[in-house]
Amino acid sequence: MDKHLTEILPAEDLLHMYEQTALCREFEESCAEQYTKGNITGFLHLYSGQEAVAVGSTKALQQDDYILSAYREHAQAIVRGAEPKRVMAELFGKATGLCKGKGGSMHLFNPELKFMGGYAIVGGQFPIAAGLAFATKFKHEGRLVACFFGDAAVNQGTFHESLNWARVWELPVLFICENNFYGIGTEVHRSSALPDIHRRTCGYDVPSERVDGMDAIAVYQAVRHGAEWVREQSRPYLLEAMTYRFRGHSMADPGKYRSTAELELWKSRDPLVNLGKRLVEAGIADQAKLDALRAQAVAVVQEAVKFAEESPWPEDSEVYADIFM
Amino acid sequence: MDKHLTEILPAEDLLHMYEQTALCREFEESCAEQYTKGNITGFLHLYSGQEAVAVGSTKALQQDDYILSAYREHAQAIVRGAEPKRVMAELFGKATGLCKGKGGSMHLFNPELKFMGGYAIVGGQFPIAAGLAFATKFKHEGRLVACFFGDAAVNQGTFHESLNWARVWELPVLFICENNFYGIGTEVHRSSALPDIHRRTCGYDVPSERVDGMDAIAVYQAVRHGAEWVREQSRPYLLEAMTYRFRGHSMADPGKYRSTAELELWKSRDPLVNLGKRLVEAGIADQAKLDALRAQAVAVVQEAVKFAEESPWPEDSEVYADIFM
Amino acid sequence: MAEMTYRDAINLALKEEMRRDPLVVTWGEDVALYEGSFKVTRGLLAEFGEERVRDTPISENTIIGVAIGAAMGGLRPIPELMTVNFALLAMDQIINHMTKIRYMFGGQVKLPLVIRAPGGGGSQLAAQHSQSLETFFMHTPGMYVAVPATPADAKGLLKTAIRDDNPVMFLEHELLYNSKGEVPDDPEYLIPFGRCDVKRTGSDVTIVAYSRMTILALAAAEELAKEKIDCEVVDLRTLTPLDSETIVASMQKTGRGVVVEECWRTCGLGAEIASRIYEGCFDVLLAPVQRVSGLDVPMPYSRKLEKLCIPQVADIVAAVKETMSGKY
Amino acid sequence: MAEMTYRDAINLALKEEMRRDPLVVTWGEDVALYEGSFKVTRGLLAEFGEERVRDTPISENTIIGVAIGAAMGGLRPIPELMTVNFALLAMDQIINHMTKIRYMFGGQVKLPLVIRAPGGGGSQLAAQHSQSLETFFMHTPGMYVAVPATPADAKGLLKTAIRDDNPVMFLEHELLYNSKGEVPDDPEYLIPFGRCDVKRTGSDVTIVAYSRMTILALAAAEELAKEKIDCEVVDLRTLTPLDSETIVASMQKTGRGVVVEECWRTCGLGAEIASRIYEGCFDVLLAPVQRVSGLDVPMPYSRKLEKLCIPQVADIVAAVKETMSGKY
Ligand SMILES: Cc1ncc(C[n+]2csc(CCOP(=O)(O)OP(=O)(O)O)c2C)c(N)n1
Ligand SMILES: Cc1ncc(C[n+]2csc(CCOP(=O)(O)OP(=O)(O)O)c2C)c(N)n1
Ligand SMILES: [Mg+2]
Ligand SMILES: [Mg+2]
Repeated sequence: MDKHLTEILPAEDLLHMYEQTALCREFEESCAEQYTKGNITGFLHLYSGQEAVAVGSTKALQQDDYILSAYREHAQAIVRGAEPKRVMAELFGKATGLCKGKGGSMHLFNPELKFMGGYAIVGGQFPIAAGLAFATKFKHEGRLVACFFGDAAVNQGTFHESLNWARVWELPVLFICENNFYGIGTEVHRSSALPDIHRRTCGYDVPSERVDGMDAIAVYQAVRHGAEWVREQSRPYLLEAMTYRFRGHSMADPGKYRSTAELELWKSRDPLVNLGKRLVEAGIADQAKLDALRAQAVAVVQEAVKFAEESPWPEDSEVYADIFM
Repeated sequence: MDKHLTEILPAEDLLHMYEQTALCREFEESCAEQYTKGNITGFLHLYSGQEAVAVGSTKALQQDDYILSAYREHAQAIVRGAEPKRVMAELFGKATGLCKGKGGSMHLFNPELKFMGGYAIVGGQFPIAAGLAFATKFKHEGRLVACFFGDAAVNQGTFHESLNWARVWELPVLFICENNFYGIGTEVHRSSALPDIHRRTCGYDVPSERVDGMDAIAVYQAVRHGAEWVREQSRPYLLEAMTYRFRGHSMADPGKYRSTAELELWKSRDPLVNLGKRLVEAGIADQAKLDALRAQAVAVVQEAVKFAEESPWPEDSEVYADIFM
Repeated sequence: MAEMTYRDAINLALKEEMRRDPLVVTWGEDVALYEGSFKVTRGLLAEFGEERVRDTPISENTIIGVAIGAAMGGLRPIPELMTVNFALLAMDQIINHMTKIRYMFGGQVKLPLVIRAPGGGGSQLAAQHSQSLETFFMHTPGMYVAVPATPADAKGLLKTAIRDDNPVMFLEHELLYNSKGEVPDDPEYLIPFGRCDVKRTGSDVTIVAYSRMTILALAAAEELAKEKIDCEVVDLRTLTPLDSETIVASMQKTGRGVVVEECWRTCGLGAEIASRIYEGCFDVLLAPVQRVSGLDVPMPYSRKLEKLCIPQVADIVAAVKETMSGKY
Repeated sequence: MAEMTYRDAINLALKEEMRRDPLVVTWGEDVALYEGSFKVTRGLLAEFGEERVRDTPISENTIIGVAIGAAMGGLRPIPELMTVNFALLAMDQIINHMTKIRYMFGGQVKLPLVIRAPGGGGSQLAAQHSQSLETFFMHTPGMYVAVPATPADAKGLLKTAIRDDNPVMFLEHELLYNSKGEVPDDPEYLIPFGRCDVKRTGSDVTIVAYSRMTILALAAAEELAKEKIDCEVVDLRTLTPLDSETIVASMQKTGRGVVVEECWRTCGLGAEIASRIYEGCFDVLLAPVQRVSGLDVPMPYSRKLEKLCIPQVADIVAAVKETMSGKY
């Protein structure tokens, strides 16, 4: 099957996906380091392990489709095109940050790229996504809204209200659940009556599908399919991507509620390693090429850290700016 | 089939159901009159047309099962055993009212009867019902909680949160939806992605069923079945009773959004008339008996109004009583 | 100028702004086909169609959240909460999202949306339907709060709200909908936010009020005039921004103040107004500021008890006399 | 007496009360297996089992609503909100239901439940995770509000809260969890609600504070003592009931007052305290009451900006000096 990879996507796109996966991985691991050094503070939720979801999804969307996510969203923003250095500066709380240092890790925002925010209230992004979908439909822009969220977020009332609303108003929302099996330390079956998240849409006449969230190409295909459906029908659709975070919930969480065996099993499916392997097998890249892409990612991230370090703090006057305008 | 009525319930119970239906009808129609006279103020939501749901359900429950409802709950309280005169006094805002005049039409409460309240926030009663179910399960009391609600309430987040929660915690809640096709002036298909309310539980692994809510005996049977299941499994179950309100949403609503034809169709299924007819057909009562029961209901309601009229207003000092105790 | 009700003035403002700007849209429970449970949106569906005037499910948090998203997407939504009591189901979207989005995203997005919400007590709707929640909104930075007392103010403030690029909480009083007054015909009649309106000038005592309380304050002032007590009535019109200057200037003149608030007394906005007066007029104050407030209890249903919980004209008269009593 | 952290004092109070009364139960997001995101519920699951110590879905409104129902059904639940910010998702159950049920049902049911919620700013958690919402709760009648500043108070107040038959909002400060102090071993150590604690006596200025602000006030008083300014620090301990008497008595003595609040300034509880002081001490006041408050903005992430938004010791020192400046 892998020899047909280029029937799915051109080689350059596949290489770009690898590049993005590497960049996300390096970025997150660097964040962990900067957090330990005290340069990044507050809550820091890293994405390592889940990269295939952001990378595969974003590749399948149009550049002007809206994207919203929760607080584990560095990768979503970067893959969409946010400059790593401005993301890093944001995490440092610097004036050059994506949100001038006011948002931090959980509140990235880049409207030029239609990246409409990281939200730190679990479930908070659902109705906002529906609203964006209404606006874009109202204006006949042909866009859809991709709304990312975690498995545990589906137990918030907003999930249901928004799903119902999007169906009743016929809104182009592609709900993408990143099911990493845990909400902090609570395994999905301990908080959800039906742990199969994609089956929770049956009460709303919203179609849904499950996909391997460790495989960027599978995600790409599923999102393409879902996005097409959403665009054609102007109706919501839900995708559940089965994935895993390699780290704890946030930097404050040692993650003891997961067994080493479980962690190792998932690490054996590392989306970075596996995508690389498939590219090599399909003859699209050799190891040297992969190493070069990886080195390039390291360089970008190092530069981002340097930029963040050297950037100025916000002026005190900024504290009263941006509230009413 | 009707000749087998007494195989379902003894004749005295069937007559009692007729008596209760008549009492509810007379009570509500009298409320309308008292509202017009200015003796009842505030919001007044009448139950005429829906009586079969309260009457059939309550008969099927055990006397110590908990009951909660929304704001259209006079009948639920009375059928459970609340004294009509104290309910009427509550609506008059008198000191002898069920809640000392503090609650009014939307907030009846009678804990001795396990009638745990009328709630005026659409969807507010769902989590409270789950909480009562947890308490009674925790104490091994063998009770269940019957939670009544309207068709439009299912679009509140609380419905989904509570349904999910009740399933995850395995709580004995019998959700009873009174689907009267409208939330104020909005027909159910205009606000619900899936207008079949009972099908909304599929995402929670909660079984459900639909029943004719104009037929007290059908409701009785369905609730018996549901209640047995809930008690045995200690898990939630949902019943959707298809019914109709003969009046507007509240006394302030002329109800113009419904056609005369629709109204007439449903009036031809009047639960009071039809239960009477079936009792006569089954040889359980003759018309004279029905008339006598009806006259008795009229007398009870007249007495209730008199009691309410003659009752004293609350003392001014009551305004600061009952807040902290 | 035409005489019309507060309800019709709001309706007119909505229509004028919807005619002016095709991006203005409105939705809420029963606002379209049913024309609003208080009939404020009468005629909107007929004139603007079902794309722009929309009924919603009973999902208050989502009603607001969808408006936030739509505003981010370039529309100018006016979500209606059927009553302000249901704002408590939407506090997450209102406070955690609406008031923070502009700021936490570094000022990169406009958020032009107006939440309309009727509220207040006095119709025996009991504890869950009679709340005056204005202090919650005034306490929270990141939204404007308008509280019109008259039909003209309702029109002028709502039009300003709709044209503003920041979120606005527009609080209507249920008991004012049938009140009448002269309303300018001018479709450009805009009342700037953050300017009190001195609705009656006087020299003895300053009464600060808002929304329906302003009407009661004016009635109290009339009564007091008969006893030769000359009251100035300052109507706040917007709680955020708050025009402290006008209040302080009036107090500098009179030296005595009464604040009237319908909300609960403890931590009510009356305490804020009083504090600003103390801070701004410490040396000229002749008596402590009197607060006339809603009682600190859930609203009882019985009309006899309810009346005790809501400020009445007589309470304002008594408070003014207290400030004049010279006990200090 | 044993020295322990604020976290451990709360943990101890929970354990003691759960041992004493089998009807005491607790639940919340990750409180059981994970032992709480701030580790306050450590050891509870192991000792009391999964019937009494329960993890929940992320459904805040329902977390509170289930507690209300359970309390009506005879239990004594202690729901935890992972942080107080999420109370905004539960305002419907908290305000529309919890605070009204006893009253609107005519006093026919007890409602013994304690909501525990960590909050406050200072850890660069940004706008949605750094709120100080105490004023919302203090403004709403029908619930008690406890705001302990020390480990001993945390233990004593929590035990009182759990034994009370009324709903209590128990606000813990995230930055205090690791603070240490002596805590009485006595399992009957109960601190009555509605009594301020004068944590430092002084004659020049009264500083009124609560929760973490009390700790800052004490630090400020130390600094000021070096400059021979003798501050009295009154710790509120509970916001509802509010012990105005102790505050007024202190102010009668000093004539000068500073109120320190972490919440937003406008309509913050500082305005209420100040108003009560003005009302109770009008004739003895030597200067306007100073309010040291959180800034009226959503909390910015950047630590440089965040620091400006939260009262600091230096701000309190400056405010005290301002009241002493004799400009009045
Ligand atoms: C309303 C709300 N409740 C609780 C939290 C605390 N919290 C942050 S993340 C989280 C778990 C969410 O899990 P999931 O949705 O599966 O996303 P993941 O972290 O796995 O990506 C919780 C409980 C929050 N931020 N917002
Ligand atoms: C949270 C909330 N939103 C809105 C309302 C206003 N309201 C009262 S009843 C109602 C319709 C409810 O319809 P349904 O649940 O079908 O019950 P029915 O009235 O038909 O019995 C609405 C919107 C309310 N009371 N509470
Ligand atoms: Mg997860
Ligand atoms: Mg209905």
